[in-house]
Amino acid sequence: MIFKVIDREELGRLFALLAPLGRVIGPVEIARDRRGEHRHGFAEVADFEALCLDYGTTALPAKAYVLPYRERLAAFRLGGQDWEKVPGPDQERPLIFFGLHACDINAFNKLDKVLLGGAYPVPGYAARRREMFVVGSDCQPRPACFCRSMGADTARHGFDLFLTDLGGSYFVEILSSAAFNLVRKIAARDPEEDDHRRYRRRVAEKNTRFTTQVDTTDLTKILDLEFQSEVWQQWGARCLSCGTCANVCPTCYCYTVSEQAGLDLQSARKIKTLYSCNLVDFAAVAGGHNFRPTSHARLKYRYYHKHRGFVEAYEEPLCVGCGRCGESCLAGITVPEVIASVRGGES
Amino acid sequence: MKVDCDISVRHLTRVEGHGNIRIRIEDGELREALWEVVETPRFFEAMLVGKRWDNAPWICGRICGICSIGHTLASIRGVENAFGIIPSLQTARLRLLLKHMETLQSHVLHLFFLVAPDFLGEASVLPLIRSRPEVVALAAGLKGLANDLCDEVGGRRLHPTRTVVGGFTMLPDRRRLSGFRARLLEAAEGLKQAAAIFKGFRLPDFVRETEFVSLKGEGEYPFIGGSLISSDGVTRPEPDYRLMTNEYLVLQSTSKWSKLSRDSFAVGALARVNNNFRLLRPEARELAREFGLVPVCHNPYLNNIAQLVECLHVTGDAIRLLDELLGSAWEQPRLEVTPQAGRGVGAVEVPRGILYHAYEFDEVGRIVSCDCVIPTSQNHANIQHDLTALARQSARQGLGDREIERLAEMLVRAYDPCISCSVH
Amino acid sequence: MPDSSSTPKNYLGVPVKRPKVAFFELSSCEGCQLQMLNNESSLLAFLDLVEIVRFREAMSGGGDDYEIALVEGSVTRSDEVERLKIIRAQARLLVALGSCACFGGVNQLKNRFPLDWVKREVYGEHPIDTAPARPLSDFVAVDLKIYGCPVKKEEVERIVTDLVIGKDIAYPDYPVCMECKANGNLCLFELGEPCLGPVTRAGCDAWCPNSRAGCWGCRGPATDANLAQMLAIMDERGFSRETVIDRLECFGGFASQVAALRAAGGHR
Amino acid sequence: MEGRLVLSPSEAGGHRRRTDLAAFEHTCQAEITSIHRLTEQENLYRLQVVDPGERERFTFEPGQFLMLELPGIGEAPFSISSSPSRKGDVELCIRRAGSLTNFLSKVRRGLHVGLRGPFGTSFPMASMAGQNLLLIAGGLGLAPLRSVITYVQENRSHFEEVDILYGAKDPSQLLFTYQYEMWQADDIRLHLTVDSAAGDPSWDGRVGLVTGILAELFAARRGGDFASRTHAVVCGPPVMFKSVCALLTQEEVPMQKMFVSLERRMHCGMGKCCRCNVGSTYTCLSGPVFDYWTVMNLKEAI
Ligand SMILES: Cc1cc2nc3c(=O)[nH]c(=O)nc-3n(C[C@H](O)[C@H](O)[C@H](O)COP(=O)(O)OP(=O)(O)OC[C@H]3O[C@@H](n4cnc5c(N)ncnc54)[C@H](O)[C@@H]3O)c2cc1C
Ligand code: SF4
Ligand code: SF4
Ligand code: SF4
Repeated sequence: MIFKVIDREELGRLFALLAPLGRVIGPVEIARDRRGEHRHGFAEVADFEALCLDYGTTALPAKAYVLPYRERLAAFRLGGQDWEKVPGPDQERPLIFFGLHACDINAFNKLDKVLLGGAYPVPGYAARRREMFVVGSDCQPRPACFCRSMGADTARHGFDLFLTDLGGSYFVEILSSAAFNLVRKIAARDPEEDDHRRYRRRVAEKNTRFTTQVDTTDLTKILDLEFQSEVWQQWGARCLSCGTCANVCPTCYCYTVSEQAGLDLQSARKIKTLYSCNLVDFAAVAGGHNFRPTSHARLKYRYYHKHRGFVEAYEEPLCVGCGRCGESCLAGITVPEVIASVRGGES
Repeated sequence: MKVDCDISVRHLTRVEGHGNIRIRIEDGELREALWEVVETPRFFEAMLVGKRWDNAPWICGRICGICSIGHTLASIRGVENAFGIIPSLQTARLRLLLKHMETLQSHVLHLFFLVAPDFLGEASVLPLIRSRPEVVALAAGLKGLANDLCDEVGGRRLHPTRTVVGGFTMLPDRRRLSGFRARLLEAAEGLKQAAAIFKGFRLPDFVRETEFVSLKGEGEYPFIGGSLISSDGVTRPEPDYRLMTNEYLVLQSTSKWSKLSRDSFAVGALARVNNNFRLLRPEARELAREFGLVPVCHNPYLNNIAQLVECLHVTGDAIRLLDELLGSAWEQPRLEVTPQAGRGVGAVEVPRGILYHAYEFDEVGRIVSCDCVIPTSQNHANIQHDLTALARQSARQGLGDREIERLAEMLVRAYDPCISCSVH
Repeated sequence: MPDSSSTPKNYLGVPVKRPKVAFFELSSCEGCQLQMLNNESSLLAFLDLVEIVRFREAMSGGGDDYEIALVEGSVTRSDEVERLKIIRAQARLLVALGSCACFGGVNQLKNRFPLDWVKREVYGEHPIDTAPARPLSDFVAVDLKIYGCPVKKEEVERIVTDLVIGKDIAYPDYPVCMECKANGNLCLFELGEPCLGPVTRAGCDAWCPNSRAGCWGCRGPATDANLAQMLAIMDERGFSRETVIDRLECFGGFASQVAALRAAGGHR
Repeated sequence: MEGRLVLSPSEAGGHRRRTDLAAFEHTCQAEITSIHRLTEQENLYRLQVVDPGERERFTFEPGQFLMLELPGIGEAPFSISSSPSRKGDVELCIRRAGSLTNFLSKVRRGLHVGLRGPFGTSFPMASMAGQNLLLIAGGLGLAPLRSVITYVQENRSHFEEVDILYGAKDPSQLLFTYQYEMWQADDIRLHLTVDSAAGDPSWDGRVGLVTGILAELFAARRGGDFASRTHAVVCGPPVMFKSVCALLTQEEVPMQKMFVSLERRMHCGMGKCCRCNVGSTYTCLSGPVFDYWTVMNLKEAI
């Protein structure tokens, strides 16, 4: 890896160089919440000044840009018993993420394993993912963050550039040749001993600030053991089955496919919509049988998929510990509390 | 000349709500001319009692499916007046813009979908889709623009979602808003074509002197709030609306009736144009003159023309508002609301005429009583008197059943009655 | 211009009949019907899909040979019951259009009070005929419900298209929150506003939350809605039981839940 | 930068979404050549892949399924019910159950449908060679099993004793009645049973559960190495395969030699939509055919 140091002012120039090359997506302020706190979200930004790099975790993840909530997979032209299928729209302009935190970068890395791997890579996702430029930025943990427990507090790959704020200047990690060429066009210098020290201090300091931990030791086995545990029922009683957790989760990717005939009866569409395993009919089949008819069975499944099945398949959980689901859950169901309760008194 | 005639129209079509016309002429003598309102009442005034203030605009908007925006705005104004809230200039502009687009939408719907078929000898707009596609396309274009802009400002074209006491829950997107400018200019052109089409229609020749009631314009053609005026010279402040409406009950109608200086009065586009002619935009005034519509005009069929004139007015004024809104930076969308005990009245000119919402609140902002006076209910008595005069005139002229029925239906339709609102 | 004679009479080779459709309205604001005319962009295609034989608000005359009756409004008077029964006898498919028809809509708010008081409050001693506002299904069999106050035109079009081609009709089982999040909204509770999104059936595309306005539940409860938790959330965030009841009872979809709440809490 | 952004470390290379989507969403068109009514609820659809090249390349194994799509109506998984040797001429036995299947009951022959697949695991026919076969089906379970049966017919000499045990709700629900004689002609024993024959006085066969037949069958052959030299294929509703497998286990048929086909909701068939997950196993990738040992170890499978 190549390291550089740039002055704060150079960031605007970096932005200006990137902006013409695609759609720049970055954190912006979207509202003041009821506690008066500034809330952020990802949005397309035309102007560097609109960016708000010093931001807490966004309420909604960046995934919608890469894995849209609704997407047309195909359109059909019909003519009697015959028809023609036209695959969905072509790719838009490349995506440039400016200011992604480590958890969100890691979330894409995890999604890659399912959506790019196996016999059937998902084309929309793959195309967007490959034509993408990521500028990462470091962050300060918030109370809900437990990315460290999930091993997602630092990004090792999945970005082109990663910025660490040294106060007045940025420590820059460069991971791609595209990024290297870009940094050459702005004023950057090689880091000195003092920069290294400041960088280490910044990272060490961050690590002391995590207040929420999740004990993942032997979690796959414990989940198996506690499959019948009644704590699931207690959480299930609170669950609204509203799908919010999946929608705010940067790593959830389940979906539903539906078809719709056009009003003219000569066309039709096939639509993919992101779904959530907590929704009532997620596992319902024709004829009325539902494999997970209760909210607790569905909620439990979500944990089994993320913290057991995915770990068995890919050696890591399908969770980056961003805390979004817990913060967004109106019923106050959080991953750390659920896992602690499943572990029982032991944690 | 001996003419017998027995007309009974049950559930008049191409109007909102349920009303019946009955005309009986024997030996050339008018025996009966009756405008009956049989709509079922929904009792909005009762259902709101005990509800908190924020329910009022949300529920009262549901009085009417055509002018839900007008009802919502009148209700909001009633609440704001009770709580002593004065909306910001930005809110006032946005509300007027929204109001204008409802006016355009509703007038176009009435003129093209409900009225035009009469003149083109069709039962509805459906055959026109094939026979006069350009007319239908023109109307759809105008209505589409108005509805789209309502969506942008009010959140929804029917039963708006963003309009609340104190302002708006959310402001329109500036980029999209500016995109409407070109469409509005185009609409102004479209309205000239519409005028050309209407010039080809022969409006029935019928005049009956009456009184016209509307808001009184102060420097601007009035739509939201202000004092009340009649063409017979009565003026009153907004809170004294009851002295203007004098509602009473009659057996032939589930809607209340109104009167002022005479047996009946009229509200609506014609009343507004008659009372505030000077304040119309010049191009709208010009259009009125081209149709021979100059104050005080007493031909009720010309209400259709007054609507056309207003379409042109609101389109031009919407461009002005758009420019003013885009010319200044967004301020916060809504003001804090602190409920207090008291009474408040909101008077708003909706497409069919002046509308009043009045509420009384207790200290925590719960509704103690509520009163809504709907334009169509103020028009019912006038419709009845017009109908009688028209039937008598027709009897004298010896017109046939079909012709009398047609004229009578067109007369009621000219008022663009919104019967379910009037009963609410 | 669509020409109905050239309209395809099949879908994937399965013969399709252009059904005769009639609109009717009982006690209502007629807004749901108007939504159909508010469809400027797709109106013509819609008119080509079905044959409208009765639409009093938009056309004179009209046949009685309709197959599909779209009935808007709630029942609030005995003559409406009679009309409804006649419609039921004729229609192959009776569709309740909008919240008034499905649940009683805002009209049922008057059912909170004794009928005599209601009449007196509005009409004084003047005689007036009215009954408690009720949904269509209290009087006749309803084949299909289209929820919403107002109905969502896209949904009506989808349902009518599916009816025409003979496809089963499906609604979302999940709550409004699902669509709200898909639209990228920040939750209204975060902004300090109440919202019934977590218990209300989706399908409106989170119309109100998209405007930063909380949901009032016009589409009725989602499948297996967790109302107990909804109440806990409202309590926890400081919204009074009155606020919650105001919203839950506004359109009548949560009538049984509200009745239980009132019984438990002594609210009027 | 030369205008193109490439996320390291993935290699540069043209990756246009549309062309790839065409592959992902590749639907091969097949024509419904005939529709045969089996019962009130089920039809047998004979489909022929339209493109001759594709038809030839189309291969599958018994137990695998297809995603069948009708534009604007829906897409759903169906087991292939015909012989693998017939390649792109496939038969699907489809029950009316919902949106797509109801519509399918109204279509006419000549219609083009979309097919994706074949997907999923299959019954390991080759490794069953030289053994006895117990083919046990309940209700619609006979549909996937029929593919196995045709395979056995075509390769009869590869297997020892073959028994089909088939149960239906009542006589009118029995599928593929017209083929029973041919199966028996190929030295396959057929044991039929129905839950109830109340509505059909002419029924002179068995009434009762398939487990009853199974128990008798084992009782007759007890003592030898029958159980250990037997493979079982069980297709049917969960309650049925659960009790059947329990009985087979009791009779000491090894769990790895019992195969079941699981049915779950599916929207992609490619391990992406997660709708078919059992615990955290994708039924569409690791299934639908599982050996019973695996099923026993799947949380929430039965
Ligand atoms: C591996 C496998 C093999 C199958 N083989 C057969 C067969 O040979 N014959 C047969 O009649 N049926 C079979 N089924 C069941 C068949 O898929 C469902 O009956 C069918 O999906 C119902 O679709 P629908 O649109 O008619 O019903 P709806 O209830 O309207 O379903 C809507 C959508 O839900 C999904 N869905 C609903 N039920 C099921 C289900 N049981 N399994 C998977 N997805 C479902 C589909 O995506 C479907 O398009 C099989 C299912 C699986 C998983
Ligand atoms: S499960 Fe929750 S904490 Fe984990 S990645 Fe998803 S949203 Fe974040
Ligand atoms: S705003 Fe309402 S609908 Fe949206 S997430 Fe929050 S509670 Fe759910
Ligand atoms: S958000 Fe709620 S109140 Fe608004 S339209 Fe949807 S269901 Fe109705």
